[in-house]
Amino acid sequence: MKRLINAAPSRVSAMALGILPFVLLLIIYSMGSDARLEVNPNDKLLPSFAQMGDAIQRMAFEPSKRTGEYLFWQDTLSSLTRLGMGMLIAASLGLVIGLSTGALPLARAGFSPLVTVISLVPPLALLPILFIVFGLGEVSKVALIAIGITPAIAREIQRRTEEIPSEQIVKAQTLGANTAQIFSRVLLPQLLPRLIDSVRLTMGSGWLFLISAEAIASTDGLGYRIFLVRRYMSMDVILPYVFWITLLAFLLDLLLRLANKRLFPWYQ
Amino acid sequence: MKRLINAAPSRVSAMALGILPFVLLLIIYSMGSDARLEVNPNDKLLPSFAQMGDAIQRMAFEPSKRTGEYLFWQDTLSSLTRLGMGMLIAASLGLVIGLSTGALPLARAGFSPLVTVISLVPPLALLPILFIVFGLGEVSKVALIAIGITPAIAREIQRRTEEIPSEQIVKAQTLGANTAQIFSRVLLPQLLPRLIDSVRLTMGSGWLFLISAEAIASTDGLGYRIFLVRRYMSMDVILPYVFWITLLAFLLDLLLRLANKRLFPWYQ
Amino acid sequence: MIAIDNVNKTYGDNVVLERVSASVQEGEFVTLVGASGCGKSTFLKMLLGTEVPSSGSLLLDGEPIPNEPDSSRGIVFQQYSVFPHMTVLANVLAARGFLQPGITGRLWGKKRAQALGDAKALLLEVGLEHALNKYPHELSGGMRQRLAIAQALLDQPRILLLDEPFGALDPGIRADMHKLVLRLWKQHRLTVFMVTHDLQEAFHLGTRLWVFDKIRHDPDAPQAWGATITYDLSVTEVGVDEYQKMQEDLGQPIPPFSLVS
Amino acid sequence: MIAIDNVNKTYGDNVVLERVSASVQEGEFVTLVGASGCGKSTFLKMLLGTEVPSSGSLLLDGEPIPNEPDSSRGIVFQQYSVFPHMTVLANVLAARGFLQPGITGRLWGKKRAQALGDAKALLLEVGLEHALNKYPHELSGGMRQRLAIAQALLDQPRILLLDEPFGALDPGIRADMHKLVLRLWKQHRLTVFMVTHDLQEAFHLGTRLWVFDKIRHDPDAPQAWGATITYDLSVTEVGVDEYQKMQEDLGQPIPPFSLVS
Amino acid sequence: ADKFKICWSIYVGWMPWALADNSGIVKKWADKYDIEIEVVQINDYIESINQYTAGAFDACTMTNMDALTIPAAGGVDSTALIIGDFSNGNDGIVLKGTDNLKDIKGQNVNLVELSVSHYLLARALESVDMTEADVKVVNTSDADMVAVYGTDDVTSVVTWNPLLSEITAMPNSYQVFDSADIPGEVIDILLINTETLAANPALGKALVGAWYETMALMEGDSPEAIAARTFLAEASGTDLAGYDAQLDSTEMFYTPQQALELNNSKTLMETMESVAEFSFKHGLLGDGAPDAGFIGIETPTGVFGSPDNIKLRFDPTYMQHAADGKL
Ligand SMILES: Nc1ncnc2c1ncn2[C@@H]1O[C@H](COP(=O)(O)OP(=O)(O)OP(=O)(O)O)[C@@H](O)[C@H]1O
Ligand SMILES: Nc1ncnc2c1ncn2[C@@H]1O[C@H](COP(=O)(O)OP(=O)(O)OP(=O)(O)O)[C@@H](O)[C@H]1O
Ligand SMILES: [Mg+2]
Ligand SMILES: [Mg+2]
Repeated sequence: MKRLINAAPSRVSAMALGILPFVLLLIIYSMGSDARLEVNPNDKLLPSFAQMGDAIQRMAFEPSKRTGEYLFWQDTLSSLTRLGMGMLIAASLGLVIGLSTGALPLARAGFSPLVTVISLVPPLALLPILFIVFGLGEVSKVALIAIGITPAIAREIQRRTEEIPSEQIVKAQTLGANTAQIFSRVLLPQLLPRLIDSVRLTMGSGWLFLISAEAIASTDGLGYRIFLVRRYMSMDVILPYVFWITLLAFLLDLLLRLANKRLFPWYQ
Repeated sequence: MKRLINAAPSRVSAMALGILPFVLLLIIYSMGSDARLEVNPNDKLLPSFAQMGDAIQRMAFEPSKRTGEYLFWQDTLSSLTRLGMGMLIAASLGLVIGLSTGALPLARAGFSPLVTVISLVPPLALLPILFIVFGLGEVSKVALIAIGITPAIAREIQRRTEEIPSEQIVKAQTLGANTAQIFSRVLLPQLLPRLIDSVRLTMGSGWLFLISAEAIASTDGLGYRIFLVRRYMSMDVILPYVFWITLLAFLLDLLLRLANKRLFPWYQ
Repeated sequence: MIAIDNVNKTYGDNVVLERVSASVQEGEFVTLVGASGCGKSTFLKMLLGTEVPSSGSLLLDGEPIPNEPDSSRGIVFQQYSVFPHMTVLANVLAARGFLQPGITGRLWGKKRAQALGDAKALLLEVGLEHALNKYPHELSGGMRQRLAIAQALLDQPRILLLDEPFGALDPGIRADMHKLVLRLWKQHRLTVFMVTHDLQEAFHLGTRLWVFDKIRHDPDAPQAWGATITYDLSVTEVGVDEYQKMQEDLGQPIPPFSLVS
Repeated sequence: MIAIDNVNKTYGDNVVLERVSASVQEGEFVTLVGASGCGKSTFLKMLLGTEVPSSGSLLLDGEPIPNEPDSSRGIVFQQYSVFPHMTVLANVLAARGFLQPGITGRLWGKKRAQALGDAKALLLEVGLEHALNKYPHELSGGMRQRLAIAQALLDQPRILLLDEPFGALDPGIRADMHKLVLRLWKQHRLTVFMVTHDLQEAFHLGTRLWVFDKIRHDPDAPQAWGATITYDLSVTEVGVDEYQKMQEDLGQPIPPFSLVS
Repeated sequence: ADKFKICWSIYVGWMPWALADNSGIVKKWADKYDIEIEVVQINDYIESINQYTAGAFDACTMTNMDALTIPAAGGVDSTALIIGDFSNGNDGIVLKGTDNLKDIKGQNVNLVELSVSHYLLARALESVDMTEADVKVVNTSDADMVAVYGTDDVTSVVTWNPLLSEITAMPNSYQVFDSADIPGEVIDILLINTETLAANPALGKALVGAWYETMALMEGDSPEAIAARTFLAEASGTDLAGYDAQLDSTEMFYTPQQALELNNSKTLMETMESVAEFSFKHGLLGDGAPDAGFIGIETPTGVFGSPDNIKLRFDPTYMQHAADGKL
C-alpha cells in the first residue's frame, strides 16, 4: 500500500469519483423531496423534478400570456447584458486605475489609498444613494456591479503591474521608450490576460451584485424573477433558475479561460 | 524632466497626494449636502455632518428609549460576532477541504469538481432553503457567511497547497514521514499564513453576506440597522454606519496582516 | 548493491531512457552528466521511487526498489529541499521526528534530547552551528544547501541522491560545498548519485562518471529514441586528452591557462 | 570617455560604494568581479542612470551621466531582459519602434521594412534566425540571453552594460555566448561593462578587470564602510601565479588538471 | 410637452398601473393633456418611496402610513391624489397552533418593522389590552416571510398578501386578526408632490383619468375584465384565481365616488391621528419632532397637528373632477 498522499486514482476512477458527490446530492434531494411531498403534497420547499420540469417548460418554452415573451430567455438576456456591461466597465476602469497606480509612483501616491478604502465599503449599503444618483434604469444596475467590482480589479491589476519585473521597464527605456510606449507596448499587453483572470475571479461577486440590484429595481432578469416568485416560495422556479445561473457562471468562466489561452499563448 | 514613469514624489508629498482625494470627496459631499438642505431643510438624502454627528451621539452614547441598550455598540457587537463566527467556520472548513483536495489526489478527484460547482452557486438565491434548514436564529446568518465563503477559501487553499513545491513532500518522505505527519508538519503550518491572507481577501464578501442576512431577519446588527432605517431614509444614520463598517473592515484587515507578520516570520 | 538491468522509461510517446544497465557497489560516488532534458533527473527519480521504470528492473540488494521514497534514500534537490517554515535546528530535528509513528512526529523528553544532540553535532559538521535559529530565507543559497544535506543525513540513509545540488550557487561557494560533500561521503560511508552540469565538478567529486546521451537519433522524431549511459568511467583513469575531448563534446569552456600562461 | 571621480553611494546608513575613481576609454571591455552584495550591480545602475551617486561625479564625455536610462546605454540583466509577450522578432523590432515619438511606437511602411531587415540581420548574427516567431518562454536560457543582447544592440548604443548575463546558464552554453559577445563587441565597437561571478569568464572576456572589495572593515558594523576598486588590471598582463592567488582569494575551485594530469 | 415620472411597486392595489401603462391608457390621457408620463415599476417597495422622496419621481404609490413617515417626514410636501383602496383583510396576523390573538403574548413576532404590519400589530395588541412590550418584534424581509414561516422557531407573523394567503394555506395556521378588523385604516394611495401638482394640474387630471378608466376596465366578469385581471395576475407572479383572492380582501374603490366617501369622512382624520401617534412613538417622525402633531396633516374635515408644517394633504379636488365627469 502506498501512502495516502501518493495514491493517485486512474483517469477513469478519478472521473467516477468526481461525479459521485453530484449523484449523491441528487439522491439525497429526491429522497428529501419525496418525504416532504408525502406528508404535504402542496409542500413548496423541495419540489419534485417533475414539478421543476413543468416550471421550466412554462417559463422557457411557452410565451408569457402577458407580454408574449419567453420569460426565461428574456430574463437571461437582460441579466447577461447587465452583467456583461457591468463587468466590462469594471474591467476597463480597474485596468486604467490599476495600471496607473501600479506603474506611476505619482498615481500610486494619489490614488492607492483611495482605492483601498473604497474597496472596503460595502456597496450594498449604499444602494439607495446609487439609485438616486444613477436613476432606476439599467444604468444603476450596471453601476452597482461596476462600483462593486472595480476596486477589486484595480487592486489586483496594481499588484500584477508591480509584479512585472522592473528590468523590463528599464530595458524598454534603454531602447528609447517613453512612458506612453512603455504603457502601450510593455505593460498593457502583459496585463490583459491577468485582467481576464481577475474578471474571472470577481465574476462571483458580480452575480451577487446583479441579483441584489435586480431584486430591488427591475422588471426582468434572473434575480428579479427569483425575488418575484420568492413571495410565493415557488422553489420549482427558483431552483432551476439557480441551477441555470450556476451553469451560466461556469460557462462564462470556461469561455474566459479559453479566450486567455487562445489569445495569449505566451501567458503561463 | 524625468519620464513620468520615473517621477517619484517625496515621502511628504506622497502623503499629501494620498490625502487629497479624501479631502476633495469631503468638500464635494458638503457642497452637495448644503445645496440640497438649502432647498429643503428636511431633506434626508445628504445629511449635514452635524446631523450625522447627532445621529451617532444618539445611537452610540444615549441608551435607546425602547430597550435601554446603546444601539450602536449592540449592533457592532452582534455583527462582529456573526462575522467572526462565519469567517472562522469558513476558514476551518475551507482549510480542511482545500488541504485535502490540494494534497491528496484521491480527495481532489472526489471533491474538487463539487467545490468548483458550489463556488459558482449564488448563495443569496438559496436563502429560503437555508432558513428552513438552519432556522431563523443566529445559526442561519452565520451559515450564510460560512456557505458563501467556504468554497472560495477552499479553492484558494487548494491552489496554495498545490503550489508548495513537491520537492518538500518528497523530502519529507525520504525522512520517513507518513501522510499524517506531512499534513501536520509540512503542509498545515505553511498554509496557515496563506489561510489568513485568504480570509483577508474574502472578508469583503463576508460583510456582504452578513449585511444581506441581517437585512432579512434580525433584531440587531449593523446591516439590520441600515436596512431598518432605510425605511424612513435616515441617511444620517446610514452614512455613519457605512463609514463605521469600512473602518471596521480596515481594522480587521490590518489586524490579520499584523498577525501574519508576527506569527509567521518566515512568510514572505 | 544496486543492479540496473535494461531499464526503459517512456512518458507516452516520449522515450526518455532506453536500455540503461549498470551495477553500483556500496560506497561509490557516481556523478551523472548529460545534455539538458536527457533524463538524468528521471533516472534519479526512479532510484528515489517517485517514478517507476516502464520496463526493466531496478534492484536494491536484490529486491525491487520500493516505489515510494523512504528513509533509506536521502535526497537534495537544487531548490526547495528544506522546510521554509522551520528554523535550521527544527528542520534537522524534524528529520528525526518523522521516524516516529504518530500524527505529528514531534519528539519529547529523552528522545528529543538525544535528537537535539545529534542535530547540533551534524549542523556543526556542515558549519551551521551559528545559524541554529534562523529561517531558511535568512540563509544564503550555500547555507541552505548545507542545511538540506545535514537534514538528509541525520537518519543515516544508505544512498544519497543529489540533483544539481550546487547548480544555483556562485562558483566561489561551490568549492566549500565540494569539500563538505566529499568529507561527509567518506565519513558516513554513503553511496552517492549526483547529477551535475559541470564536468569539472563531476570529475572532482565522483569516483565514477556516467554520461547520458542518445545513441540513436531520428531528426524527424526527436522523442522516438531515449538516452542511455554512453560513457561509464572510473574517474582516476581519465587522461588530459580524454578530458579535453569530453569537454569539447559537452561544449564547455577551456580553462584560461592557455590564455594567460 | 567615462570619468569616475571619487564616487560614493550610500543607502541610508549602508555605505555601499566608497571613493570609486577610474576612467575608461572608448572600446574597452571592463569586467567587474567581487563578493556578493559588494555593490557591483549598484555601480552598473549608476552608469545606467537608475541610481545616482550620493557624492562624487560620473561623467560621460565630460557631461554628467543622464539620470534616466536612454538609448545610448544598452543593458542585459541575468533575467527578465526580454519582453515575454512578444515573439523573438517583435522583441527586436520593438527596440526600433521605441525610438519613434508617439504613443505606441509601432512602425509602418518603409521604416518597418527597414527595421525588419536590420532585426533579421542581427538575429542571424546571434543565431536566432530559426526562432523568429517563437515566444521567449519557448526558448532555452541561452537563446533568451542572445535575444536580449540582439535587442540591446539594434539601436547601436555606445555602451553595453551586462549584469551577470550568463549567471543562470549551463557551463556548456556559456562558451558559445562568450564567443558571441566578443564578436559583437569588436564588430559594433562597444564599450562594455560586465559583472560576473566567474573569474575565468572575467579573464577570458575582459581587456580590463576590476575587483570590488572593501578596504576597511569594521566587524561590529559591517555596513559602515563601502567597497571600492581594489584591483584594476589589464588582463593580458596577468600571470599564472597572480591568477591562482586571486582565485583563492575569491574562493574559486582549482581546475581539475592538478587531479587528472 | 412636459415630462413626468411616476412609480409603483407590486401589490394587489397598485397592479392596475401595470395595466394602465401597458394598455396605452396612460398615454391616451397624457396625450389628451399634452404631457408625457413615464410609468416605472420598482420591485422593492421601500426603494420606490425613497426614490420619490429624493425627488426622482413626481408621484408614487404607497400606504397612508408610509406617506406620513417617509416623504412627509422628509420634508416633501405631498398630496394624496388618488385613494385607490383600503386593506380589508389583505394584511393579517397569523399564529401557529392557536386561533386566539391573546396567545401572542411573549412570542417572537416576525414582520417588516416600522411598516403597516407593525401598525396592524400595534392596533391588534391594543384590542386585547396589550402593548408591544408584551411581544418581541423580529424584523423580517417581506420576500422571505413565507420561507421563514416554514421554520419551527417562527410562531407568529404579520404580513400582507400574497404572502398572507401563502402562509394561511399552511397547516395549523390561524389568521387571528386582520385589517378587516380596522377597516379604512390601511389605505393605499397615489401620492404626488404638492408643488408639482400645483404647477401642473394637467398631470393630476391625466393620472386620475387614466386610473378610473383602468378601474372600469378590470371590474366585473366581462371577458375584457377577465383578460385584464389575468394580465395583472401574471405580472404579480400568480394566476387569476390567486389575484382575485387578493382582490377579495381589498376594498377597491372602482369609482371616484367610493374613494371620495372615505376621503371626506371624519374617520380618515381619526385614522391619520392614530397613525401619527404610532409613528411618533417609534421615532418615525424625525428627531426634531416634539409630539405626534409635529407634521401637519390636512384632510377635508380639518387639520391634524401643526398647521404651520403641513406636509401631507388629502385633497379631493381631482377625484371630484372624475366623479363629476369633468376630465
Ligand atoms: N512527469 C513527466 N511527464 C512527461 N514527461 C516528463 C515528465 N518528467 C520529465 N519528462 C520529460 O522527460 C525528459 C527528461 O526530463 P529530465 O528532467 O529527467 O531531464 P534532465 O536530464 O534532468 O534535464 P535537466 O538537465 O534540464 O535537469 C524531458 O523531455 C521531460 O520533458
Ligand atoms: N534600493 C536599495 N535600497 C537599499 N539598499 C540597497 C538597494 N539596492 C542595493 N542595496 C544594498 O546595496 C548593497 C549592494 O547591492 P548590489 O546589488 O549592488 O550588490 P552586488 O555586488 O550586485 O551583489 P550580487 O553579486 O549579489 O549581485 C547590498 O547590501 C544591498 O542590500
Ligand atoms: Mg534535471
Ligand atoms: Mg548584482
